[in-house]
Amino acid sequence: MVSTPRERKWQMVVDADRCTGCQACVIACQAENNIPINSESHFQQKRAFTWIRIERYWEGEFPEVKARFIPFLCQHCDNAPCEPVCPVFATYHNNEGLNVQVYNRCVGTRFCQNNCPYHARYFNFWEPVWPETLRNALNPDVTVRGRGIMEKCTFCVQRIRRGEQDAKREGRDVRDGEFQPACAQACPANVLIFGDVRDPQSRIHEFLAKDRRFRLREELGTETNVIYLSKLDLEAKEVAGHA
Amino acid sequence: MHSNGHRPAPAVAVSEFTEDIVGRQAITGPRYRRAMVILGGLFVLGVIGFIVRAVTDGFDDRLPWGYLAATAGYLLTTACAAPLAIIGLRAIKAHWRRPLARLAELYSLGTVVVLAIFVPLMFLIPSAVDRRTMYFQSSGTSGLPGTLGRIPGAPQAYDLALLIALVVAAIGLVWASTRPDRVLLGNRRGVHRGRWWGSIKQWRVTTVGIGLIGAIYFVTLIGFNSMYSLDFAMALVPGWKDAIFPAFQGITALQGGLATVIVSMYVLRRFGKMERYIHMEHFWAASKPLLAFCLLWFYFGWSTFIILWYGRMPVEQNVMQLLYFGPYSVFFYGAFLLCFVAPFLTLLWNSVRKSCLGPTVAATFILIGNLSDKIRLYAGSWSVPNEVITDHALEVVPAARYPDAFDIMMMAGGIAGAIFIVLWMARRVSIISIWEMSEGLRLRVVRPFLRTHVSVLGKPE
Amino acid sequence: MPKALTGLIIASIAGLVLLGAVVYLVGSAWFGLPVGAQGPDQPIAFPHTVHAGSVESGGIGLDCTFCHRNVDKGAAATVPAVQQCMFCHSKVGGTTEAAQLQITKLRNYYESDTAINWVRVHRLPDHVQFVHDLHINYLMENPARIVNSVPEIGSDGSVNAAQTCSTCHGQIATMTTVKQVRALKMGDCVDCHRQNNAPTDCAICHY
Amino acid sequence: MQQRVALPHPQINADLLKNVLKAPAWYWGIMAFLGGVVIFGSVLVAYLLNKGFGLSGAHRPVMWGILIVDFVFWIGISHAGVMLSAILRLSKAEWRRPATRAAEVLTVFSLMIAALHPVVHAGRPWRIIYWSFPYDFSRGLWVNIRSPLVWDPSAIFTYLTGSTLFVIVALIPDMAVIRDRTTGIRHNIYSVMAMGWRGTPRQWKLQVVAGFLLSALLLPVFVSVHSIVSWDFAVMIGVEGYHVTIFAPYFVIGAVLSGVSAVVTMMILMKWMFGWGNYIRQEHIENLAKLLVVIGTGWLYFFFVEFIFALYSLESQEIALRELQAFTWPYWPLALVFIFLSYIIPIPMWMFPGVRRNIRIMFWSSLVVNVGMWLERFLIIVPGLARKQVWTFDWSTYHPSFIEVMIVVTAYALVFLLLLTFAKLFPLIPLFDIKEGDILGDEIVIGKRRVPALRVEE
Repeated sequence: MVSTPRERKWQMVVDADRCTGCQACVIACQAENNIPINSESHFQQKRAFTWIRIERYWEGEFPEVKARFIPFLCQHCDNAPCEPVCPVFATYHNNEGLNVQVYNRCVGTRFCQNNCPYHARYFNFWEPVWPETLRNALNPDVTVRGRGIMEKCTFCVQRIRRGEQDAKREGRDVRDGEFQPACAQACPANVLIFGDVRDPQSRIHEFLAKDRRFRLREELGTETNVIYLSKLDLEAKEVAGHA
Repeated sequence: MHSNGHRPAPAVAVSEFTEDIVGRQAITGPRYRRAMVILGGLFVLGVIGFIVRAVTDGFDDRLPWGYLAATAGYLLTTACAAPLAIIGLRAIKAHWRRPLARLAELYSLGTVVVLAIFVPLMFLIPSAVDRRTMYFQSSGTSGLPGTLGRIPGAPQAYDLALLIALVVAAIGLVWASTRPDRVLLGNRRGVHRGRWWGSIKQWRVTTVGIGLIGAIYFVTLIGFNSMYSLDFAMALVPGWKDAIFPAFQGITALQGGLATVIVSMYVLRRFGKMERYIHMEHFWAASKPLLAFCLLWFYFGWSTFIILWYGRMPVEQNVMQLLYFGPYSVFFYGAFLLCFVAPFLTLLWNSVRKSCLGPTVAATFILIGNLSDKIRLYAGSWSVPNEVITDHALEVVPAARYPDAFDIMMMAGGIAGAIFIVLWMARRVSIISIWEMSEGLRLRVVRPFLRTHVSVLGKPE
Repeated sequence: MPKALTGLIIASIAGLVLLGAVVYLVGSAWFGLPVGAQGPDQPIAFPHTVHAGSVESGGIGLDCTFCHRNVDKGAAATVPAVQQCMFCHSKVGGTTEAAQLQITKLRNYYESDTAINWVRVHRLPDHVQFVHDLHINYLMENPARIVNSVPEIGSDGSVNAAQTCSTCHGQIATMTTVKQVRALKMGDCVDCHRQNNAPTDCAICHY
Repeated sequence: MQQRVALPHPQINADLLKNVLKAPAWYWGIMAFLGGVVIFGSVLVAYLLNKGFGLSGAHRPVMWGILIVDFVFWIGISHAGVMLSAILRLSKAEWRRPATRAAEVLTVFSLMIAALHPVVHAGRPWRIIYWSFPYDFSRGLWVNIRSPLVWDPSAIFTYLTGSTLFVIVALIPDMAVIRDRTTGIRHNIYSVMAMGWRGTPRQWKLQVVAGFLLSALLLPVFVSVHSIVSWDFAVMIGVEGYHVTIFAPYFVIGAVLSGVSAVVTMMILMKWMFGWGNYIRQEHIENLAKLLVVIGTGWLYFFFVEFIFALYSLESQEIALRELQAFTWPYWPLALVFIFLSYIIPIPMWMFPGVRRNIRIMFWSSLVVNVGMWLERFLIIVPGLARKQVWTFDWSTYHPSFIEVMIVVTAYALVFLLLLTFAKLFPLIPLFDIKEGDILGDEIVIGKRRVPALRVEE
């Protein structure tokens, strides 16, 4: 019999205080996850894909104004509004705390995107195309999504799976820090910390214990698995005014 | 058509009917006296209960007064709403309304009792500043532009104004629709009053006037129910954002009003000896819309429930705890059972609908269920402490407060007061509308058709 | 009435025929195998019977893992490179004329330094992630789950990787042309996962 | 008041079957035109399916465009049939007779067309079979019954089945009339459809009972359909202004308003096109107008409550959304047009008997109600999605693309085409109902006046 793996619950801490807005995470995510190339026309059509995006907002009134950055990705809500509305179970919650999007089941009603309070989901309006030279640069571990379906941040589930498989081959448990999503790996400022909160030894606990922690739109009761740490900046009132 | 060849009820002559009713009007039976004494006694008890409550608890805290607020809500959706049924039926010119019209209209005077209850309640709800309200009276925390300003006196003053308009409309309605009968009865007693002698023009003015005042009463009552449900229930519970609630109160008004008519109709037939004019057909006809209103009660309630439940937002979950499954769950289950399940399951059967007792039993269920519903909503929302009502969400669900003896006295007194007024008025004017019945009797003839006889109803206009 | 009845009967028969056609089409699409009864023609007619078939049946009894080297080490089974074929076929030239012809083709590939464009027989859709080695490891630990093992599992109960392949791929060693024997549709995978108490979370295979 | 003319039954047959037995030339002209539009629209749909939904105007965050608006609109129109036929049949309103068939047929066709919209609107329509007809046997994965989009097809198909039965039951006696007046293959087809109708008392009784039962059963279904459509929106917590408890009854009464208005428009068109002045009389239009005044005012109450009660909580989000809907370009002109066309202009107008009895004015005023109600759906759906919310950082308005507009136009053409096709095959006014009305009509004398009267069962 297969030994049931230890229950895991993946969470990510986003330390907004450290973010410089360099966009390395965005590029890493694009490369890792076979995200179609966002041409200028995609942006103009407002149909660009950015599973993780850096949002800039202003704080304060001119001239005392400050530019702020905050990385934004699927919040992997435990109580996700997108999940119950999908008619075909294309999106659901699995027991690792991941909000999973099953591409092959999706029919493209876009109900989930409408009901996402964070607008973290993206719809393939067009068939994705890559230049001939980039064909072999696609990640074989990640499905290339066709047109007509939703997609979103997966917490790089392919890396999680690969880590689990490696652990299984070696007959051990997954080690903390063994793998991390592409964005977290690419981040030069260590803004993004990823880990398993069921593992009492994992590094993420150190950040989760901080009193700067907050969740986006907590009043909706979505129980997100992405936890933000607010700005340390003494002048800052809160991490983000409602932009 | 009648396949069994049974003949429709023979036509009653107009003069015969008039003599019968006028004759009854002259006598005051012992049963009537006994009823008046009991109702009057209950009303006095209610007043005593009110005084005791006021002396012991005062008007500082809202909690002890929840059941009085529920009583007002109950009267608004039963007694005061009874005329709605007749106003609607009159608008669609349904013939079967005729024997019930007066009875239902007299109930509109129940608004006087509501007014009496409303005045003390007015001082118990918080003043408009810094609370959630429709009157744009915020202190700027809401981000509302200051130009909208602060409207003085809201909401109490507006609610009171609307209620007074409602009372005026009720008196106007009763006055206009009893006028031909008052003249007739006066003539019989030899008292000639007023300048109404029944010319074609006067009749037209009277009927159009009744229709118009009726429409005003309808709109005002629904409007006041909406306002009352907002200002005296919804606005008191932080996080309770439920746009359908005023309309739900409106639906319970239609349902409770019709149920009041049906129960009163049964009492009138059984104890008022009106078997000749109130038949099974009337119960049968009234039971169909009653069944529809039961379904609508469920539909409106469900529309609220599914949205609050589906959203899974903590704010709404606490409100649901308060209103549905928390401390007042007994009253919710009671209302659900008696406003929907029981009457629906009984009225579903044609044999039940096609009887005098069946619809009456269902209507009784509804009248009890409605009270339970109002207790859930009003006592529930009045148990939220004053300090939290400006909060964004209801953090702590308050414990239930069950009625004590004085609450029960006040509730019984209020209800008895409304019935007392109707019975008292019934002696002043006839309890059956003489002119409306005569009109109906004139418009109906029995004629042979094929191999049987059918009744033929005139449809003027 | 009879006229109307005739019309009704004709209409019902036509309807039934139409319904039958639809049921047949949908049914065959649903229950049929994705490939035909015969496997596809390959650029080189590679006989698994000769290479993997047992010695008694006239083969040389190679283990599956002899050529598909990665199958118990990683996700993909991998088709051997031409060079690997040449380990033997630089010397072995074939006994029959037909075999010699095929081996000549192979040598041509080697000499012209081109890869053989094998036609893939077992293809899972792009959105399915399948890992060979973990499945093989599981079957080696649980020999009772192996189906139709060739070569048969010895009496000592020890199993090597090659003995597990037949569970999904059938008895390749007896096939001259390889064909797919198991539907390998999602229902097939899910059934097996359920029977073996393996996770059935969508995100195990789909991501 | 136009007096009813008692017509001999052969003339009723001849009048009402005119188009069925021999259609005039203009009929084929209109059919050809509508057919052309539908073919053009179908080509566009095929193109859309081929190229992908990128051809629409939808984008982040407005993911649902005018196809969904039109879906809600047609579902709304489809409420006319049961509202009129069932309620008026149950309440035995005499003036329902010429209106019922047209209303029921309008229900069936608009429902069919409505159901197509979300399919075209989905990203992968060919996969939708998963959703409305789950067939998953081996994977153990079924549709998500928590999703309102699963409730939708079940409600719509129940309603479609029920209302189709409703039409068929009412058609049977008329089929027999056509059967007896046609020859050859048409005779055979109508014979089958008449199901052996001979007009025996038992058959009549069964037909009436079936009509009543279907009316009573369809009423809850009819309420559920639009409620569920409204829950497609109201269950969302991610969109300000959608998560409103009143949506279900508000949508239903709005649907009834637009549906009954559409029936008025359609009846007047029928009267003009087929010359049915003897059947569709002033009194019918007038009664419908009175009904519309009540429905419209009820709708206004719900509209008011929905709009105002969103504000009462004094949350800046809600207030900003209302401001966007009512006062911000490009929505404010639409909002203004909407409230004027759907209530302020027509409803007070209809309170005057002179207007109610003027067929021409009634035609145009009932038409504008539906223009207004279409905009109402637009104003509910699009601004809610377009509005910027906290922490989403994207907002944008929405412009429908040419293809979307054309698909909406095609939907209208398709409904008309289906209605006209129906008018060629079956009478749009029920023959038997008109005759029944004639038989039940009577007169009584009160004093010096003769009053029209009705024989009733009592």
